[in-house]
Amino acid sequence: MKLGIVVSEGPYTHQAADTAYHFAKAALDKGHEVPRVFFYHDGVNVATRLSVPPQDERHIQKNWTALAAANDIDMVVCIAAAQRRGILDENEAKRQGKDASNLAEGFRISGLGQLIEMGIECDRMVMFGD
Amino acid sequence: MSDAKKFLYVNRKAPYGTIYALESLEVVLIAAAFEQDVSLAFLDDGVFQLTRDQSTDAIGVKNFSPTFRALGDYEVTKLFVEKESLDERGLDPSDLQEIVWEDEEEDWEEKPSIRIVSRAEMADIMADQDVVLSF
Amino acid sequence: MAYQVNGSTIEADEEGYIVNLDDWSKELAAEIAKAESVEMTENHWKVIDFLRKYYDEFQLAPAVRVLVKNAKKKLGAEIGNSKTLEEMFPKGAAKQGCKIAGLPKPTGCV
Amino acid sequence: MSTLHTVNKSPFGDGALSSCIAHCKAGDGVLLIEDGVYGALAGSAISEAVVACSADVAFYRLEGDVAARGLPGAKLIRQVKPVGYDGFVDLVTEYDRTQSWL
Repeated sequence: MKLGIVVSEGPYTHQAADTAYHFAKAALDKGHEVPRVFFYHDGVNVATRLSVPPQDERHIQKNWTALAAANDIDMVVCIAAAQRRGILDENEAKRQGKDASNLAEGFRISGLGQLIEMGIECDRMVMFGD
Repeated sequence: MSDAKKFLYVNRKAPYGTIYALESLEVVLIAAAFEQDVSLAFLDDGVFQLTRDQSTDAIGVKNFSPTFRALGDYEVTKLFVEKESLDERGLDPSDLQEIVWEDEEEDWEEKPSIRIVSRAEMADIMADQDVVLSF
Repeated sequence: MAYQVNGSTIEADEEGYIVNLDDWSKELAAEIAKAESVEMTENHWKVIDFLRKYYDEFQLAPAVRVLVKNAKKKLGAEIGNSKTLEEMFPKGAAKQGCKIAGLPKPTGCV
Repeated sequence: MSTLHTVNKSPFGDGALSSCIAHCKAGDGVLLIEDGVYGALAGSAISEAVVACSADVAFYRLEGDVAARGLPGAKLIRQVKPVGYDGFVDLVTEYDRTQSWL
């Protein structure tokens, strides 16, 4: 089956990004497809490459980046939510006149339409948030 | 519309204290372009999103309550509000703002978008969906 | 980037959207239009006026199809059709219209 | 056509589990995850409602979250069945849709 996942809460503050990660891994291990993960609300903060957690803690962004690379997951960060919270790729940084970008590898910034499209195309959709 | 999916946007949180209500509305406005069957559910504290006379000047936050009245333009015409949730909060349907849509097929007659439903009806509506998004 | 109107400087972002929505005036709109190479006709002003009223009422810049539908109803079919609106605002009636009307920059969400 | 509901909040500070139970239909499933697993405690203020609902709704608890919070097995409502993340995935595919009570 095709399972779509939404992460709508920030990393470290809330468990949602962790639960979603374990769920995605388990789904892939069972042979399901996870074509896309959509990050919304504070969930967009998972996508900053500037996060530096202590060595004895999990690195949420790196975990997602690795999982996506190994399984060809399209990780989409909502542009409207990202702009509010200062998550920018190089193009957006240029477009908005900012001096830096911070989007981690494996994520891309796009519109909410990608969330609706995921709902249309996946057999099931699961939301993780607060 | 036969291959359209039924999308339900469930709103259970009050506005302004957190951003969920506003960002839910943003999703709905985009979703309207995808020609799916869109319904909104307001229950628990979500009913507070629709109260009249919201004025945010003093808190310096954008007042997005007028945007609900634009939903008809976006062909979003089903706003289900749970009666028990209103009752529990001492609210009455008349405490909610009027939201209408214009029926093109009936000479643009204005029809109410807000439909007050019982908890049991809300459960039926939820059980009748293809995709449920929660905010 | 910035616009000059009656001797004062109005701040805008890289794409020409004004930074403070309160800065808007008809004179400024004319300057923005000039920068966009849009020649403002009476019909252009009608659309700009419609966009500002819509935003005032709903706190929302309408999606292009909503703009077309409403322009047809409020301004007549002569203006209110996507072909005419596209000709009037070659870079997109919603996008370019909103820029000239001094509404928030669309987040480019779809 | 039945629904898998997920609840991720403690029932002692939030109405999500109560609201979920009030909107469940016979044949649905409820999976308690994250802080929602506190809803699996027996002898609590909400346990009677969970047990009553479990007559026609299947209840599950995510084991990793139960273990993380040190909930003693002996104190858990027996009708709330343990699942791992793989069981979570199975439930999502077995039910027709998932509704998260965020």
